[in-house]
Amino acid sequence: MKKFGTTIAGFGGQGVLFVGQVLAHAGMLEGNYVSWIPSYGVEMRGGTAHCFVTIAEKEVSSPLVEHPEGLLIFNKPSLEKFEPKAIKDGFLLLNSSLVDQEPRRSDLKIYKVPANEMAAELGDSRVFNLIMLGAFVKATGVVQVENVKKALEEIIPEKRKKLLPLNLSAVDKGVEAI
Amino acid sequence: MKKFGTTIAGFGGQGVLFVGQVLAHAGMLEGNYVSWIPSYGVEMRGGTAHCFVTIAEKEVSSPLVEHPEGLLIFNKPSLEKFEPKAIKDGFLLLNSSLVDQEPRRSDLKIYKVPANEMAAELGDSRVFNLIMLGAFVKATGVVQVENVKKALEEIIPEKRKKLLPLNLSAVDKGVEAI
Amino acid sequence: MSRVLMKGNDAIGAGAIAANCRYYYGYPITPQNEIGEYMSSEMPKAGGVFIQAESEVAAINMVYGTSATGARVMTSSSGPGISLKMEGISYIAAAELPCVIVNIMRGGPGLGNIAPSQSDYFQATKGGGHGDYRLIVLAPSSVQEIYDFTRQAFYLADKYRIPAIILGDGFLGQMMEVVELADSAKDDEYARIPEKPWAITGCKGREKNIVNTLLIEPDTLEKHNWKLKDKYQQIAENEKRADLYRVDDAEILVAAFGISARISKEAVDMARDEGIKVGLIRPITLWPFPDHVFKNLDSVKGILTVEMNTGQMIEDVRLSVEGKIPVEFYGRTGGNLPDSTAIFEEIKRMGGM
Amino acid sequence: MSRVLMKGNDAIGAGAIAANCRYYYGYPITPQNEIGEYMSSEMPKAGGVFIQAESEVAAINMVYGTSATGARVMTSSSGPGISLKMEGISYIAAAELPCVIVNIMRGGPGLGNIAPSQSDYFQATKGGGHGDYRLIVLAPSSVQEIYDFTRQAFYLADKYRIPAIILGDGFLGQMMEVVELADSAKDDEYARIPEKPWAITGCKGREKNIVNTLLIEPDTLEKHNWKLKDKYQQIAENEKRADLYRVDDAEILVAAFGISARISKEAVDMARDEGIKVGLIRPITLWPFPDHVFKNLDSVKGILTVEMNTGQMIEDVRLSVEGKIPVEFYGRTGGNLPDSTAIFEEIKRMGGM
Amino acid sequence: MAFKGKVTIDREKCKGCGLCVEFCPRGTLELDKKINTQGYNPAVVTDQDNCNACGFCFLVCPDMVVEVEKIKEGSK
Amino acid sequence: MAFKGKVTIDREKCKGCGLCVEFCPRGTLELDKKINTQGYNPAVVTDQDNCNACGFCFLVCPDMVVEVEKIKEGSK
Amino acid sequence: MSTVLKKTRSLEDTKLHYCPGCSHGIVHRLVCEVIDEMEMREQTVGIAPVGCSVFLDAYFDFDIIQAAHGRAPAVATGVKRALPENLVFTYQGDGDLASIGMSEMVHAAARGERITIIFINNTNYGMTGGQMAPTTLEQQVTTTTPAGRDTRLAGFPIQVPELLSSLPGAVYLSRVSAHNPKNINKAKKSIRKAFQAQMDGLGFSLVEILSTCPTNWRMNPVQSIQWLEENMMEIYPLGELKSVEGVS
Amino acid sequence: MSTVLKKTRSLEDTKLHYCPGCSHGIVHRLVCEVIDEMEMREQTVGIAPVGCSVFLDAYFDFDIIQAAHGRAPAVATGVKRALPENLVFTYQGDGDLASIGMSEMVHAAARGERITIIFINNTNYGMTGGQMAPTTLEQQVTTTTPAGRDTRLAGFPIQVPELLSSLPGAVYLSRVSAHNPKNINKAKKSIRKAFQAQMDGLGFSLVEILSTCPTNWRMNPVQSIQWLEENMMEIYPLGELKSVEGVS
Ligand SMILES: Cc1ncc(C[n+]2csc(CCOP(=O)(O)OP(=O)(O)O)c2C)c(N)n1
Ligand SMILES: Cc1ncc(C[n+]2csc(CCOP(=O)(O)OP(=O)(O)O)c2C)c(N)n1
Ligand code: SF4
Ligand code: SF4
Ligand code: SF4
Ligand code: SF4
Ligand code: SF4
Ligand code: SF4
Ligand SMILES: [Mg+2]
Ligand SMILES: [Mg+2]
Repeated sequence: MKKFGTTIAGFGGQGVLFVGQVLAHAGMLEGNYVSWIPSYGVEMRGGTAHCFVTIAEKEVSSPLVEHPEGLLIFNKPSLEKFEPKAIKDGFLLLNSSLVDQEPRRSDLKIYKVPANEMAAELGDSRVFNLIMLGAFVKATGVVQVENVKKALEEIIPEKRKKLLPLNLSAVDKGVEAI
Repeated sequence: MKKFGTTIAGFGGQGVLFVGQVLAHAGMLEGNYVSWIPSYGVEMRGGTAHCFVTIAEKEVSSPLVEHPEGLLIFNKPSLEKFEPKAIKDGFLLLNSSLVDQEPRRSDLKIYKVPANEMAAELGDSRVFNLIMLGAFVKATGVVQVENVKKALEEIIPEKRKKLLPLNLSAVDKGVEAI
Repeated sequence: MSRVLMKGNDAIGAGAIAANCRYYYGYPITPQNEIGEYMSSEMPKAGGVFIQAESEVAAINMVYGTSATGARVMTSSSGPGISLKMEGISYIAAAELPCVIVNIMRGGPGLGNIAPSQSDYFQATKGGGHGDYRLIVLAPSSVQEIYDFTRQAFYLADKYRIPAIILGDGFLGQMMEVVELADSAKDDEYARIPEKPWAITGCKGREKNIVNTLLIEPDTLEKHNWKLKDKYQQIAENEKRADLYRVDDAEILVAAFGISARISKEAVDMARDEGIKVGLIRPITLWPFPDHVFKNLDSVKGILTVEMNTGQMIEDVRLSVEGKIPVEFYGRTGGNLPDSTAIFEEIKRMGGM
Repeated sequence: MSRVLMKGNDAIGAGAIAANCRYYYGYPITPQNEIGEYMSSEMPKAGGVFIQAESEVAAINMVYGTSATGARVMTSSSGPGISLKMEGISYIAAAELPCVIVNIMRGGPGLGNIAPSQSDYFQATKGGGHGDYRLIVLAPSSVQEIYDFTRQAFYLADKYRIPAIILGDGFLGQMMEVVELADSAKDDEYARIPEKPWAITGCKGREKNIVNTLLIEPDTLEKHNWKLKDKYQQIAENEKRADLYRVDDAEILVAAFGISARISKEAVDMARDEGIKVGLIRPITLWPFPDHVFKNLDSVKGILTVEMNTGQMIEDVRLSVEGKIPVEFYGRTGGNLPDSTAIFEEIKRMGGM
Repeated sequence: MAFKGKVTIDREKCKGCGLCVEFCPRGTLELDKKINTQGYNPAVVTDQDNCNACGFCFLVCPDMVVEVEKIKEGSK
Repeated sequence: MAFKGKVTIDREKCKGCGLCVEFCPRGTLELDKKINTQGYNPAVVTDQDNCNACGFCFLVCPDMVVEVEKIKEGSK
Repeated sequence: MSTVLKKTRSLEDTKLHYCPGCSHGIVHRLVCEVIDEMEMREQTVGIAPVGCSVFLDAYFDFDIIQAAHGRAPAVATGVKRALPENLVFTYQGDGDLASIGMSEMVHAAARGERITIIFINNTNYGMTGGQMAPTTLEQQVTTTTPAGRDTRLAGFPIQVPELLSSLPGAVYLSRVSAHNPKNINKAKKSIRKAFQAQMDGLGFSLVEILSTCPTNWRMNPVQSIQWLEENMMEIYPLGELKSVEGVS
Repeated sequence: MSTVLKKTRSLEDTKLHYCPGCSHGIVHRLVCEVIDEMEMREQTVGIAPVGCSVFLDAYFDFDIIQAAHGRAPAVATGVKRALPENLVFTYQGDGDLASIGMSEMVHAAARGERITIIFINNTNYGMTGGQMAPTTLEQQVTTTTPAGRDTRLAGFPIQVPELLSSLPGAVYLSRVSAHNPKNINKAKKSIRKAFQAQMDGLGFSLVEILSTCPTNWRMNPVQSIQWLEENMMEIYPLGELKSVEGVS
């Protein structure tokens, strides 16, 4: 893998930016160049949010991911917005709990994960985003699952450390779903 | 006369700027290029004031008069400051009522007018400055005396027009003193 | 036409009123206080509005408001006050609102002093505020030009919907010279205010109008930026102005603007008297810079730029000649004026004499 | 050394604290809000002071006050806020006070938008404020450089008693990358604060100190102006920096700074892959501009300047090559980034391919 | 004299803030379980007949997506 | 217990504003007819013995050119 | 017969960009209703601030000027002097008005400028992500007072109408709230009074409206309402702080 | 034994540039006397404004920073935060403080910044030639109100301590006058209190001093004193408008 660009998109409040950060952190742990950039500013307000993560062997030129290798889609509007941008034969992982629509492109490698329901099974609906991440990493192989977990350990602040086990099992649950 | 630069200097409040304006106005009436520029700003505060007037056949380059053809000196500090700057053989007119000191230069054409005393004779000590101007114009011939008077008529605002006769006789008195 | 002896600062006021400017907002600062003082007494007589604003920031934003209504409006200041207006000027340029801004330059940086200077050239011509924008910058060199250029500035500002700057200096503001006033100004081309269908007047009988500089979508803002750039290009094509003096056979050129150009002219005459083939280029529009007059100067061996700063316009001169002619610099700063004799000496040196 | 994933804006804060900056005054504005937020939580921990000033004008004047006491101090903002600081910056430059000012550029002019831009190049390099002054302008192109240059900026500011600007853009501020932190920063050369005998601390045991920018006598101010000019000359001699990439045999050069340079680098690689001899010059100090790297480029047939504005640094490139090499321009504005493919196409066109 | 109300809520524009639900004195409104295309759980009228046309829902709605038709009922 | 005063005025630095003259309760000061080198008519002490060392001239002098020496006289 | 409560004429029929439960929308409606009731739509000029309400031009169907951050009162002055017969108002947040725009506000009031300021106090900088505002309460956590506002370092909340009350040019100064039906109705009356004072040529008027910012308060809209009532009202008491003779 | 009333230590022995009869000189002396009596000369930092008193550094023998017009309170804030043990004061005219510097003043007070403002109210812009100031009286003629200040167009005089009084951060606000011996003595006491409040860490303090500007008032110094008494005192009543517990 020379360079892998991921677009992660969903509603504000779904943890899109956080998931991207975990992914980028995992990339860093593997000694790669990484960049992460959010959609920032007014558009965050209430509406949708997305971020771009690039993991590469060389320094990343633009942090913008115009033609993502991988799409991690949390809701319907994001599917509409970003599906056309993926590279040919790219990866598309959908949260099928919120996206009832079928992707239009036939070239993409498509994965569907009913993340909200799965999170409910874990007893905390908020971790659906890490389930998505686990599945995405498994499907694409962009980073090692182990490093995603390590990233979580490093990122989650001390005072919220007790949530770590739950987060780790969410990642595992995602991995298993693929 | 191709170009005649005059420096007029005295204490703030002595009407130095006004006298310069009358002189410049007279120059304009004779169809010449004229420029007038005051010392401006903080230095005015209480201390001394001076202005430069240039009357010339061509457009004046710098309004600054670095080497005046004529000096019109209202007080002692101004004599000290400006005497050295006059051109060789230039004109120097002194208010001898306030300047008890002798000029140092021997090349200058020097005129002394006890303007304050003469003004007192006219019954208004404030017009000593126009006495000085009358004498200066007579001595140098830089403009016609008639045009100085015409300038005064044009400059003095309507509501102070009743002072005009006094001003005109001050000019005459100065002319006579030469 | 009537000929009067007038201070530069007063001539700005007179020129503005002659151009049917009826709104003036300013904050005192030496050496341009007479502008506000003139306006405080003359605007009411002309049925206009004078406000001594609480600050330069407030003044420029009042200008923004009035200009948005379609009326002609002016503000004036010097160095520190002009710096404070930078955000506002950027907004006015972005919103394509016409107005006239006067900078009677004084010594800087910082509080500096109140003596004349030309050290705000970059600020005026390259854009002291943020973002890509340009202002029309006119540099008068006499009180007559102050009066005339002020009137023209309103005309150009309206024509292109752009702020125009009168870039003078403390001496031009403070000195008196003879001015021919345009008595019939009310009807001339400079006094005529064009239709402004975009103006904010209350939406009676029409769709609402909006004055706005927030273009949140990059594509929209980019389009606006290129549109502005096109407009600037058009102004550059139409409005460059320079005054040429004895340049025809010149081997040496002096480039100077404003009061420096007057003094340089004297030096040129001194040198010509000694047989040196020297001429003067006096840019009148500092933006758009009259680069065309610096082209095809085959006989010219050197250019001396004379400025009251440590070297600013010289960059535009160098950009204009594109390395074809060596460009040298003679500058005075801090309120000191260039000295015609010193310029003459420089010319002699460059002429190899 | 520790490697962390960090936002550009946070890296500025971290760099400042590592350089022993203990005073930060700022006013929120996107896309640099994280700087103030970082400082509000980290400064107290470091025993420093964070004030959310009431405005950018107040912030820069607080900087003036603290810098006068000899302490290291920083402010940050973007476009409109930087414009508001212009008067204060001119004062700080005039008083020769060291400080660091960060501009995370956004789209302009006016309110523009919050997307990344490079359109405040002129403002930063030519002096957006009044009077003759210069600022050291550093243009990072990665989060690592943001961190490093911030530390260096404090060092340079103190060394020359001059304000230094970090000129970034919204993307550099918002993006996360891996940064190697200088853990031992406290003792390194950037962290060491030199003696400042001129500092205002109360005159205990010494003559009074004065910080003042009013030099009322033209001769005094002129002397000060030339003294500043000399200092700027000295900085130009010592501190010019540029990054050269594949220029050795290049026939075409791309000139770009900051984030544009990263993207240009990709285009250069694309072109090299096709056998085009192209290289990249990335000015790191925008002032002093590294004109020296544009000299003696005998094999170079053309330079393409790539900027996120409508053409600003290109003037400095043109001034550097003095007409010897044609200089072309490719720009994107309004928050849009240059596209590496488009740059590649331009390179191909210039290479006659 | 009492009124009856007919309340219409623009489901797609509603942001599910819940203020109308909170202030409805008659418990006529609630937030839907299903999200709209914006991702919000919009307010829905559960018991139209119960509405007294007080207009509180209209007054407090920050998004102006509520309309209340006030229908004179005649005194009961 | 009364005081006598010795008042010194720096003639050359005095600006002749007249405030000391105005506020002197004993009429001890007046403005000179002759101007100083600055062009002002400076204040002069006309009747030193009459001064009671009240210090008003010192207090009101904006140019700090007045010094007052306060000399204890013993009770008369 | 039936009446319908619905969008008034001056409001554009478009989706608002505000967060769920944000008070801005409510105040937008009140302003437009008053303007329409006064039949002033075609003579009105609104000045938009920089802040979450920067997009006023998209929501109001009358002439709008978007001003630089904090400068709306100066822009309004420039407009009013040129259009003395028009209704000119600014709509400003607490950051825009009371922080960066302090000077323009105080001086517009001191001049007795015949303009009206609609002032949204939501105790923080909504648009830029929830930083401290001059109106942030003591101990309130914001993104730039992460440990709560420490008045010793970050100062005390500013009460705007109280601040302006000594200025003779300010003829009508009130504080209302947009957090429940009763207060919303009162707020509307107050806005009407302020506009009327302007059109009667009496002087400067300002209405402060206590508002919620659920997003940056990190509460849901209903909790926000409660927080406003329990915390803001004590520091920002409602009422007409100043209403000179002639205001009606 | 004899005592001598003469220049205090902190005053430089140099000629002042002020016009004859100008109050600035008197206030300079008072400030320095208080500093010397408090034995604070070596810990004092004065901030000079832009205005006739811009040259403070020439007259005061302690550390001085000359600030941009109106920004002295912000500069003082930057100094005080870095040097919390020092006595930090600004010396500002009515144009500097109440016009262009309004925002910095109000916010320094709102923050309870531990600084002191010595405020010279002479109802006009002395340095620039007598333009209207925010404190210019109704109908007063200045170079920018040639027909007298018309409050309808140019606004009303601003009473600074009154304006600031609602701010909890402001702990001592007074108005004194420098026009006769009795008031000069009172002024000195007030300056001392203000400095003491600062050093006691109580908060922000300000002393307004009614002053004359004979030159721009176009009166002689003695007439100026009368004019101040007859015209200014009514609009600017003397006294301690605010003095919180602990101020002594
Ligand atoms: C000169 C300038 N400084 C800062 C900003 C950034 N900015 C935009 S909105 C805002 C604060 C908005 O807060 P407020 O006025 O309270 O409005 P709200 O969003 O809370 O309604 C700031 C600081 C700007 N646009 N311009
Ligand atoms: C930004 C800026 N604006 C304007 C000025 C010009 N200026 C200098 S002093 C002054 C007013 C001084 O008046 P005041 O503060 O009342 O002091 P005074 O001279 O009356 O003591 C002004 C407007 C300036 N130096 N800087
Ligand atoms: S009108 Fe009143 S009763 Fe009817 S739904 Fe709305 S709030 Fe409830
Ligand atoms: S108040 Fe409006 S936006 Fe909120 S839930 Fe009710 S209808 Fe929806
Ligand atoms: S000390 Fe008192 S009595 Fe003596 S001269 Fe001075 S004012 Fe007069
Ligand atoms: S008060 Fe001072 S300056 Fe004025 S006349 Fe008396 S001694 Fe002279
Ligand atoms: S951030 Fe706050 S003020 Fe802004 S729209 Fe959201 S809730 Fe409203
Ligand atoms: S102009 Fe006025 S304030 Fe300034 S020194 Fe003269 S009298 Fe004093
Ligand atoms: Mg707010
Ligand atoms: Mg004053």
